[in-house]
Amino acid sequence: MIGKVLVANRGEIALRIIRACRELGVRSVAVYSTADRDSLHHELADESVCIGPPPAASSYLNVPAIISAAELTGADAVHPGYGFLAENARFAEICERVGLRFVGPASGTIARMGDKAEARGAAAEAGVPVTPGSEGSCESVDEVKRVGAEVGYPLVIKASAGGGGKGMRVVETEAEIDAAYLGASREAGANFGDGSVYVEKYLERLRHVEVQVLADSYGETVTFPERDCSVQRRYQKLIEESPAPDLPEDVREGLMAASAELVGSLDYEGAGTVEFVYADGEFYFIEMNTRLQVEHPVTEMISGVDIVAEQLKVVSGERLVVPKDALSPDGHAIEFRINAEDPLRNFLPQAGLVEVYNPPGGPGVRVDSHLYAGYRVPPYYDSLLAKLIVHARDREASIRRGLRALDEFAVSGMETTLPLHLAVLEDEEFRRGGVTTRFLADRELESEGGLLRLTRT
Amino acid sequence: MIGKVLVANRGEIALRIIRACRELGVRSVAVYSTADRDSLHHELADESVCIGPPPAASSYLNVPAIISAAELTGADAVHPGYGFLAENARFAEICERVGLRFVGPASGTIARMGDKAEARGAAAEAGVPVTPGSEGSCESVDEVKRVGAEVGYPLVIKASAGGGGKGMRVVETEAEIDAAYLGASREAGANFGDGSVYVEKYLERLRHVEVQVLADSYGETVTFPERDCSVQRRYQKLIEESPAPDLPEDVREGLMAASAELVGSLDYEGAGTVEFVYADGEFYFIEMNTRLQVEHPVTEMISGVDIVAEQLKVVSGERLVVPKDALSPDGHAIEFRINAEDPLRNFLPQAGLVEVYNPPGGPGVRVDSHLYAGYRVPPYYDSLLAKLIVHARDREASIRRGLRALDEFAVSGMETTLPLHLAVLEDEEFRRGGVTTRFLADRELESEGGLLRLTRT
Amino acid sequence: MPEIDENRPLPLREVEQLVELVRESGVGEIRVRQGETEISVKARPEVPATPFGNQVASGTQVVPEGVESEPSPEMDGLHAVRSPVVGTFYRAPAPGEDAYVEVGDTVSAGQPLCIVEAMKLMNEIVADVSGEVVEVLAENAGGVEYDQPLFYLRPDEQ
Amino acid sequence: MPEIDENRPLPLREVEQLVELVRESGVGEIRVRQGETEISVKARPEVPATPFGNQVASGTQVVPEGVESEPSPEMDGLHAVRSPVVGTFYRAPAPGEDAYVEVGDTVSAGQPLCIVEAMKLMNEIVADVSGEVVEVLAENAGGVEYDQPLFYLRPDEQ
Repeated sequence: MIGKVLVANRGEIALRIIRACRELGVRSVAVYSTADRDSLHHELADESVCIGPPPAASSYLNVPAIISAAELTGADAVHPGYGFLAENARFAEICERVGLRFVGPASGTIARMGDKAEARGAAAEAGVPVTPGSEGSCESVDEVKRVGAEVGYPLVIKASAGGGGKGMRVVETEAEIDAAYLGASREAGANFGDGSVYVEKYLERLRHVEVQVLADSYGETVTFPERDCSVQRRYQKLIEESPAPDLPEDVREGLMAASAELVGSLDYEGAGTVEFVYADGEFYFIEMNTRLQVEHPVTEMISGVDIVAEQLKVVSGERLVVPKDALSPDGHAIEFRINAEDPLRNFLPQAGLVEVYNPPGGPGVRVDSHLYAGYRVPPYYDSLLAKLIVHARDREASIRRGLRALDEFAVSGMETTLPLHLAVLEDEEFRRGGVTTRFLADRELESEGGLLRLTRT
Repeated sequence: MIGKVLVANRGEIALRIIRACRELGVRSVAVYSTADRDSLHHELADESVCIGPPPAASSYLNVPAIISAAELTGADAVHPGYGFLAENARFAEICERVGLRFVGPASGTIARMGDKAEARGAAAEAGVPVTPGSEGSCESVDEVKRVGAEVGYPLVIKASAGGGGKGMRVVETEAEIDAAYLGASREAGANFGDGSVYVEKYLERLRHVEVQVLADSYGETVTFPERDCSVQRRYQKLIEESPAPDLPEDVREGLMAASAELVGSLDYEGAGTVEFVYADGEFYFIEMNTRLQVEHPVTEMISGVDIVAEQLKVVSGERLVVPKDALSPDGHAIEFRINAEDPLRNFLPQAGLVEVYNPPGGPGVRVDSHLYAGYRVPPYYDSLLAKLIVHARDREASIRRGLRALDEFAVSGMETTLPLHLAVLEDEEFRRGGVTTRFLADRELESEGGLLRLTRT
Repeated sequence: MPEIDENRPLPLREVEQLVELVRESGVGEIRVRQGETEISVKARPEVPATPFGNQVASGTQVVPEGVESEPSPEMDGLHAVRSPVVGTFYRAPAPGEDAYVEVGDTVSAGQPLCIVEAMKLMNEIVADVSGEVVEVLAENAGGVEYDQPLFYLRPDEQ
Repeated sequence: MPEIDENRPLPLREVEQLVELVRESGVGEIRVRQGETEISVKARPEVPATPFGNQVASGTQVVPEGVESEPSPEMDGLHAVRSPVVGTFYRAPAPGEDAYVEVGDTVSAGQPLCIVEAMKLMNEIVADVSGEVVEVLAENAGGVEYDQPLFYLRPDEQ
């Protein structure tokens, strides 16, 4: 087993990793910006190093500072969490070069799957269905038009280096292509320093489903039951659950098999997630995240597997030992992302003093959070305050447990997405299960007697 | 399903029951004393009624006030939790008489098993091994001497109506019997209003193991894998785990079968626990608790069954539906009772303002507690502040998770048993597993650099 | 000891300024002493009184029959007669009979004011002071909890 | 007892300055007494500043090489030169050479004080004010974190 891990992240995920280290007897090193001096990850790690001023570019994205901190503290490995440097192939490469084990796949794999157009190619090669569209990136407007003629409209133009909806344009007819291509390419260039784009058929009513995978350095790969992350707002996931409600058994098996195929073709190591869209009985690969995801606890709850502990074991060169029964879902789990955002003011990010913090307890409730009463949420980083994960015998019971736990969850000092989640759980279509990614976009939020309520528009 | 449940208790167990009600869509009514105006059970229940001044005799044991509160709020059922009125046969009988469903077995069953001497008889009748000793209670010193001659010394004289070590005397030789009989009988009379006593062979090196049972009104009984509650201080359990470490498989099966036999012979309904001592490969019945126990979450964690929800279903006349795989342990769970007691000052009870309260989170951690920052622990009731339950793949992993979670558990404003639990988890004998009930008595607590440590005396 | 002008007004302006300073600055406490004048201003300890639940409307705290649990405290010299038991409040000894007392009545200590029935037992509640009945706080035939104010009396001047 | 000018206003300016000092410095309390004047300012009892963990000894907060993370604040007019990067602190340009500066030296703004090495890059840290080197706060060849004070300088009078 490795002896000391530097956790190159902050917030709840840094805490998650530190907890896993503690339970494995591995020492942990926190890094923190001056804005995070009072943060729990700094408090709970065995050691900690201040790496820079508040802006992420100077601290949590500051590669030299993080590498120096690892060297100074004698860390053997670096766990990047999610976000920040987690999918930065260059950072992984530097770690490799200086002899630090990077908790994740090889830098080459990160780079390859980080290029969305190339990842599509890898999936297609592995026999995994991809959305009809271009092979690799489109170098010109004409290429886009050729794909349009072939697969039909609407189309979506996406940034190869992209994510989060940036550098993305939907085109309904061929006439719109010129402007959209230019716009997408420019936006991609501005956001990712790489203007190349690719094209896919645009599926309108789709669900986002994904498969958690774990692979060790001996070629063993396990794929877990799928997660459904269709409740999103502007491409940001808000609620994730597993298993996906109302999914035909053959689709579930197809997803797991396709993911195993793809991962097997990559010489992959560590944790990763293969993301798909699912519509009209068909699923298509969209991308692969070569890192731990925010929603990994959902899978932990229904499998009993500690994914972060497994990551640390894999990077230590141990073999994966996942019991067979972990691979069929035990009950149902739902995760709610509690963000510091005001749902009634267009999800305006909130910062400031957390006055009251009392997370829910009792059976089937897990909370991953870096909050405490008296903590100041700094305005510099993302708005995730806490993840509430509930687990029960079936989806119906999980929803009722979710309502109970969300209702108990006491946070004051700022607006949060807690009331939004309560509103989603009261929505009939959500309760039936199997909503599409348009679920929230198709609804309006109304305030009613202090509570929120969703109404179809 | 019943529509409204009055929760005749306070603290974490009241909260536990209210949570179960919420998840089942059952309305809950809290009752509270004037000392509990700021309590969470009062806050989180759907309705609440103040039933009396702080002393338990005038509030939580005040039968007329509780029955009136149930009538005023239109409750269909009363859940007594544990302690207070939970094993008060008269209270159960009054509930029956006024048409309130009592969440528990019939009053006659409570009365029968409440008499420890009679319970021994019931067990023996059902073919369950009981500790060698008197049949029923001993009416005279001579009867005790006769038993002594038969089963050998040491003997223990116990109060028939007893519990918690009151009215209990250990005698090493016949010469000590006269004084011990008188003392035990007097103490029993003073504490329970009933001076009758019975006699058992005194087993010195024993483990406390117990079996959780659930029975419905259709004659269906399920028995769960055993719990080990040997870490005790003065007959008060401090740590409970399931399954019991290092217990031969045939003993486990014997315990479950014996419990099923006994419960089957009683026409039992609801949740209960059959308690045994285990020594030298043999187990003996000691008593049955006809109620929910503090440590029920340990069983919930390894079985996935929500025992309180099942209680409410049973009292509603529903059939038990417990999946077969719930009856073999899934992993290992340990519960730690965090009490407001100062381990370094002879466990002096603490009361007052909770300044900081931040329970641990992350995977495999459950907290059942009524605390919040700013809560005042009143001096009138028992000292249980919180239960921390950890669950992991095996005992070793649970212990490491327990260390991690106990370390994270932040409570300030009073001394608690948190550091004691950390010390127990660091003890080699505990880590090996299978300690006897003398574990704590055989050790001294020492303070070392702010931490506690146990040393064998 | 120097002579002190006991009639000097309290330095309320300065207190106000310090209060402002405590609030704005976020510090916990300021004490200033100058000669015989000493002012101390403490921030309110942050701890929340009862911060919980009720994000969902169902979690409302209901006293039976919607009677208010904590009415405004005794002030203006009024005296509250509180219920010593949980039960049903009756203003009259039996159905159809007159109420024991009406607002405006003068009652003497020991005089019955109402009945609170609990488990078929009729508990007569008596005035514990002499005075005038100013307000009846509970509803006839409604539920009352322990310690709930039932009447406001204005005690006789002694 | 001396005579006291009871009409002297409270020293609100000084209070404000102390409040500022408490807030900026992060200390818990400042008390000043001078003759009949006494001022005390306490920080708000942080709903715990850092209330966590460390029930187990392993949870100690260690800055690399045991260098103090938060030394006492600049006071007595001292100026701290802080590390702009995470790295290894060297007092001399190269092994075996003399330290850039010693305690007691006078340095001028822009003059090199030390090197902090990070990823094989030698970052020369220069004095940002002119003055006297009062204390060297980091250990030679030890690790320093971002913002860690390396030297105290006493700036020249302007």
